[in-house]
Amino acid sequence: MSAFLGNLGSPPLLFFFLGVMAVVVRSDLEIPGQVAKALSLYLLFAIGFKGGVALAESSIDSGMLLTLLAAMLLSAGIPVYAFFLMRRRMSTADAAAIAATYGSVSAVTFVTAAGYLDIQGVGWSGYLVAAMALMESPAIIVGILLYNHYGNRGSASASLFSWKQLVNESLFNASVFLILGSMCIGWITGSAGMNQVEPLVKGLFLGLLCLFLLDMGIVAARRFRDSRQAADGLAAGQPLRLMLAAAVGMPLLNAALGLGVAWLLGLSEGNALLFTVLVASGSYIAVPAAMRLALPEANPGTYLTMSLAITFPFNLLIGIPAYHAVIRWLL
Amino acid sequence: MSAFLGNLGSPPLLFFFLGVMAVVVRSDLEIPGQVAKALSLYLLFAIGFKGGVALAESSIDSGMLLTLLAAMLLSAGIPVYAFFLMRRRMSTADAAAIAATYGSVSAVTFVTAAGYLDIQGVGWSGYLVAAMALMESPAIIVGILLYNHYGNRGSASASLFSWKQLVNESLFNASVFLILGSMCIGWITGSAGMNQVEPLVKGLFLGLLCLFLLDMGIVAARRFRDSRQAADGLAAGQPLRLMLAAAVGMPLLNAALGLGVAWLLGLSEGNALLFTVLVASGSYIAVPAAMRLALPEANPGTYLTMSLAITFPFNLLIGIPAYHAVIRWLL
Amino acid sequence: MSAFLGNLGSPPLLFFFLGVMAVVVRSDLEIPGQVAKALSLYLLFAIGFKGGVALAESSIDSGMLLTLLAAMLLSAGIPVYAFFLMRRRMSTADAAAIAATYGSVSAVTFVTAAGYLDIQGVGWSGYLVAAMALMESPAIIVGILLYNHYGNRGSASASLFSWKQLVNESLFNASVFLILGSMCIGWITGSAGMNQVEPLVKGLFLGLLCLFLLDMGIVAARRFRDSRQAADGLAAGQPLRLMLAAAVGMPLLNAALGLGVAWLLGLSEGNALLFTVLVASGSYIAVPAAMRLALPEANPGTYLTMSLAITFPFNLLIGIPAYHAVIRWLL
Amino acid sequence: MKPCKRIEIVIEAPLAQRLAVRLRQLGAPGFTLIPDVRGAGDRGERRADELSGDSSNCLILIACDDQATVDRILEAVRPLLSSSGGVCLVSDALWLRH
Amino acid sequence: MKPCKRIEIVIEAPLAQRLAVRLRQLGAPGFTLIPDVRGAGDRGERRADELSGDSSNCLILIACDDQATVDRILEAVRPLLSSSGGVCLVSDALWLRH
Amino acid sequence: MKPCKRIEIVIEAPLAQRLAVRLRQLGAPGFTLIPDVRGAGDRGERRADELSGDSSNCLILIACDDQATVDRILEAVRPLLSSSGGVCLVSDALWLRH
Ligand SMILES: Nc1ncnc2c1ncn2[C@@H]1O[C@H](COP(=O)(O)O)[C@@H](O)[C@H]1O
Ligand SMILES: Nc1ncnc2c1ncn2[C@@H]1O[C@H](COP(=O)(O)O)[C@@H](O)[C@H]1O
Ligand SMILES: Nc1ncnc2c1ncn2[C@@H]1O[C@H](COP(=O)(O)O)[C@@H](O)[C@H]1O
Ligand code: NA
Ligand code: NA
Ligand code: NA
Repeated sequence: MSAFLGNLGSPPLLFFFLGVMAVVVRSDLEIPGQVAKALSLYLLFAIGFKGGVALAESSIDSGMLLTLLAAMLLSAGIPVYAFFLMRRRMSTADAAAIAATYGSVSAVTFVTAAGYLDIQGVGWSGYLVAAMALMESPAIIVGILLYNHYGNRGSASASLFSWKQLVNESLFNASVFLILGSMCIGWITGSAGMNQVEPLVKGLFLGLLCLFLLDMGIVAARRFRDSRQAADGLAAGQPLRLMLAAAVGMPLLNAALGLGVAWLLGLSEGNALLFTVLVASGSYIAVPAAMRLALPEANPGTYLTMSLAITFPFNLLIGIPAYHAVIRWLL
Repeated sequence: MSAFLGNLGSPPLLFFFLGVMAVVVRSDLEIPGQVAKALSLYLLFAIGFKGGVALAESSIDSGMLLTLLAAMLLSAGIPVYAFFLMRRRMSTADAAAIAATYGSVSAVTFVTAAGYLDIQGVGWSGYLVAAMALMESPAIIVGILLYNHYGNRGSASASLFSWKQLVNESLFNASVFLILGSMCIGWITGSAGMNQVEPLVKGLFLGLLCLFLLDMGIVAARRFRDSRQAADGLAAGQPLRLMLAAAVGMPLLNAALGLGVAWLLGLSEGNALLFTVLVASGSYIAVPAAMRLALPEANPGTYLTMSLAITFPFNLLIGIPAYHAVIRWLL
Repeated sequence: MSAFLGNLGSPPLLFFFLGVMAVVVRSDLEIPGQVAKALSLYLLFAIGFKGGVALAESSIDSGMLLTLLAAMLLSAGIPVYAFFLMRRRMSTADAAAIAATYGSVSAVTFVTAAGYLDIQGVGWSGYLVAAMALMESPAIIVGILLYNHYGNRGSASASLFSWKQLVNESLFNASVFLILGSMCIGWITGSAGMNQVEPLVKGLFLGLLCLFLLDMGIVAARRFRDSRQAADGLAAGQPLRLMLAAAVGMPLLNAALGLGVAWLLGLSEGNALLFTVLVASGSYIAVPAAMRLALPEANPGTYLTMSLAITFPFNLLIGIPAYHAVIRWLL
Repeated sequence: MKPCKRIEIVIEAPLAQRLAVRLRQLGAPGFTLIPDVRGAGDRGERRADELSGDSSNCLILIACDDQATVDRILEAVRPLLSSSGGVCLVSDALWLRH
Repeated sequence: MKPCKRIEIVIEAPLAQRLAVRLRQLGAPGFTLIPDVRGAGDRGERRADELSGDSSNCLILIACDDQATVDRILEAVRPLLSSSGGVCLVSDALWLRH
Repeated sequence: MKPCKRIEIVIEAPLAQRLAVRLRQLGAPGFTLIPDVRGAGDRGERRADELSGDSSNCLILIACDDQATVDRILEAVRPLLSSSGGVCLVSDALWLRH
């Protein structure tokens, strides 16, 4: 219980709430778009660099490689079960998009969990950063394959869509590329490199995370509000109750899966939490961008609202401390 | 005298001059808009958080509550006398807009005064931050009420204007909301929270204030130049001499008022200065935005030029150290 | 050799490579435009302020003034020889634009060299910052004079071009103005001023330089790619081989010149390197902007590609450590 | 391709935000808004500068194939232009139906 | 001054990027793209918000004096509008030849 | 509603800044300028990138009801297009008088 309250009472989470409140009271508070984008790049850069430096100080072993393999397999496997589960209540396109969403990951949830561990004083290993990068893409490809097999092909935007481009984009999308690149540089330069960039990479980390989560609160709450307002227009997605159930159910199911695998792999407390958070989180940037081109029939009002407006806050506020509590109890 | 020179010789003020110079020599130097906006949000966040943490370390007493009450009353009262003073030389709409402008406050002047106190090593209390937030809105409402009573109603944009929206917007406008929100979070998390965000909130404060004031110098000088160029077009406001007199007279009158009240309230040196600066400053963001919708007949070439291009630099360069000198002499 | 590897292995350079890689693998990684602009302003502000504070701690002597004079003369003289060299293979307009480009300087190359010296622990004097500012403009004026004398006048945009404006713009362009202004403020406020802004000006310097060079890597690589793609369109510049030869030859010739003058002036190790880097670098912001207005016949596909996509990376990766090695050997 | 009117409105940002809301009430089938547009006219120069309280313009584009709706929109825009300045142009276009 | 068609397309940013590439293949002599454009229509509101996966619109302007090319462009745009929404307007203009 | 010409000019940012100043001298009643516009044409791609010295385009819109002024503006724009590229379109519109 105190872990929950401690988490909720930390500045980053409180700023997330503040962002939500801004939307509720209809304040015009807003972080300018380019600055928000820059904050997200900063977080990827910082977490990647930190991870790389941590990696340089440890040695590469088979447990590490197994973890990375498991991460990729989960990212490719989750969409399969999620697709069949969702298709019972939704269109094939929506089901495929949701499947891809929950197979992939949310970098911000990962970064927040890392910040949570830092505040709690629990250590974690650098290679988890690599796991995050490896989990972004497989789900996208599996999701589209599923749709192409079970849905009606020949979608309209197909004229602008090519597999080659899609694969390239999911492998090298900005966040994957920046985090892996920063990790490599952190790994190459090690603690000498860290000394040079420490005030930026470590000093400002939690403060800038606060400002970033302030914006995420605004963005998530705004999408939640929009999805409710659109309840009767063309823009409407699925009924809210169904979306709520799915968007809380998926992270819980996946967290259970992640916890199990983490336990089998024998991960340490911090690593197990980050691993679980990755598996439990859902993408709201890379996957929607790919879905718009490859599956324009799928409604962002459903899959994006679920991952951004429900699953993301759920993981932030409840998921992270809850998974942590379970891990502590399991260990 | 040395206080003046010390103030003028501090990096933030010198960067303000540099911005003015950039306009004078027609340099193309400019801080990109979104970054300037982000800098202003940062300053509100930092000052709010610092204020909140300071509040957590003191106890709420009746003196504090009295000060907040006095602040709100001044913000609502100043527009009344200012309106009748101005109406003798200006249109009712312009008089009402100026009244609202000087009843409300300039957050940047407040932040600069706080930075000035930090540099001088004089302490101040967190609740002044709350006073600032409470003073933004009452003046707007009083100004519009005055106009509706004494002016001809049925203004043209009225179709887009609603009282309900106006009240909501002045209560929850971005700067009020962010500063109060950050203050609450600082207050809740106290010094433990401060430890997490200190390098951002404290370490970078004066440096980023320099960059922000550089931009304010540009913005203020540009408006001063534009107002002179427009001297014969439709865009022209009142004659420059009248504007100068009013834009220096108002802060002096209000500063006297503020000093008196601060003295009656028995505020400490730092608090008295911040209180006086709040009363003496004039709004150039929230009020003009509201006036454009509610009083489109009022000319921004008058009220905005006065508060931004004359009163703001006046307070920055002369007002702050002058009020400080008087306070020292009074105490 | 180890100096080369040490340089290539430093975080700023590795982030430059990462930016290049992002373009090679067609990642969509990109620093938002306004933030990139703000980073470049930050670097000028920081290096200017540091230079000014350093200046405050030394005394102005004749060696300093001689160096500044030599810098201006080189900036005005290099375009003359470069013009006649280039005109043998290119149009008069292109030759004049290239001449101006290499007479002027690249602020980022200078800043990176200063960062390189900081990492290596080699000192340098503040007045070099002034040298940089003084070298931006003379080359522009000489380049246009050469074109007006040897080329056919009456260019089309001439209607929008005026000498008076050009001179004003090259003297007070944003980067010259900001760096000189920050230098003056650093000089006035000295170490007391530095204490106030140190976490921003010094603490974040290398970290933000990394992020900035990441963006420069993207920008330079993109231009290189574009210039190759345009090989047969109207947008094409000169043949790539010619451009490569000229864009590596010019910095080498100029570096030799710079080294010679630095040696004659008896500059210290750090100062000699910065002086050489200034002379060897080519402008890709101020000069192209001026050329577009004054010499629209010159093709940016030639002069801009040379300075941005070839000379800039060349100096960064090879030039700086190479010039340093020569200086060490000479001293 | 269906004939329609192409309405183009340049007004100050704070008004544009509210006009956008009003447009839906007036029955506009949709609109497109280009923010942070500079300009100059009778009331002097306007540039984007959030810090200064100066406000930039927005350009709003509305395709509308119903003349009654066009008229309603123009009636709503007219008083805004009188009090706060700006420009409203109407031209003919063909709307690609899909 | 040469008569030409002025094609104006408002579509979601990710599609616009790719449409721009396709336009050249279709023979468009050039195009101009205004990014970060807001709007509303049948599919609700669209605003620029890179963090949220929500995407803003782009406005693409094409001047084209060859009717066959115009038709090719319109045929390429039509299915995009059906699947992802947006607007395409065509009007007449005179192109200043230089 | 008064008939007028709608002039639309796409040129490189550094030229646009100066053209805007010139427009007033030529008697244009006003103008609207959309900054940071991307595009492609005969001279390759243009994108906003202040760091690289590459410059983006601006789109300038002018409503003008005086034919002599229109001609003066077009004469001033023509040489810019020849030397630095870009596009200028003229079309008819109705100007809502207020
Ligand atoms: N003739 C015009 N053509 C295009 N835009 C105009 C024109 N006149 C005014 N504008 C735009 O409308 C805004 C307000 O104009 P005004 O009310 O005349 O100052 C200006 O800032 C321009 O953006
Ligand atoms: N009638 C219209 N006039 C101008 N723009 C429109 C119109 N309808 C839709 N749009 C634009 O096209 C986008 C997608 O429209 P829709 O597919 O109808 O949701 C909107 O976000 C607007 O930017
Ligand atoms: N046919 C066209 N339609 C719309 N915009 C164009 C067209 N051709 C050129 N442009 C714009 O004008 C700029 C310069 O064109 P150009 O001089 O042909 O390279 C391009 O970057 C585009 O923004
Ligand atoms: Na997941
Ligand atoms: Na006040
Ligand atoms: Na040079």
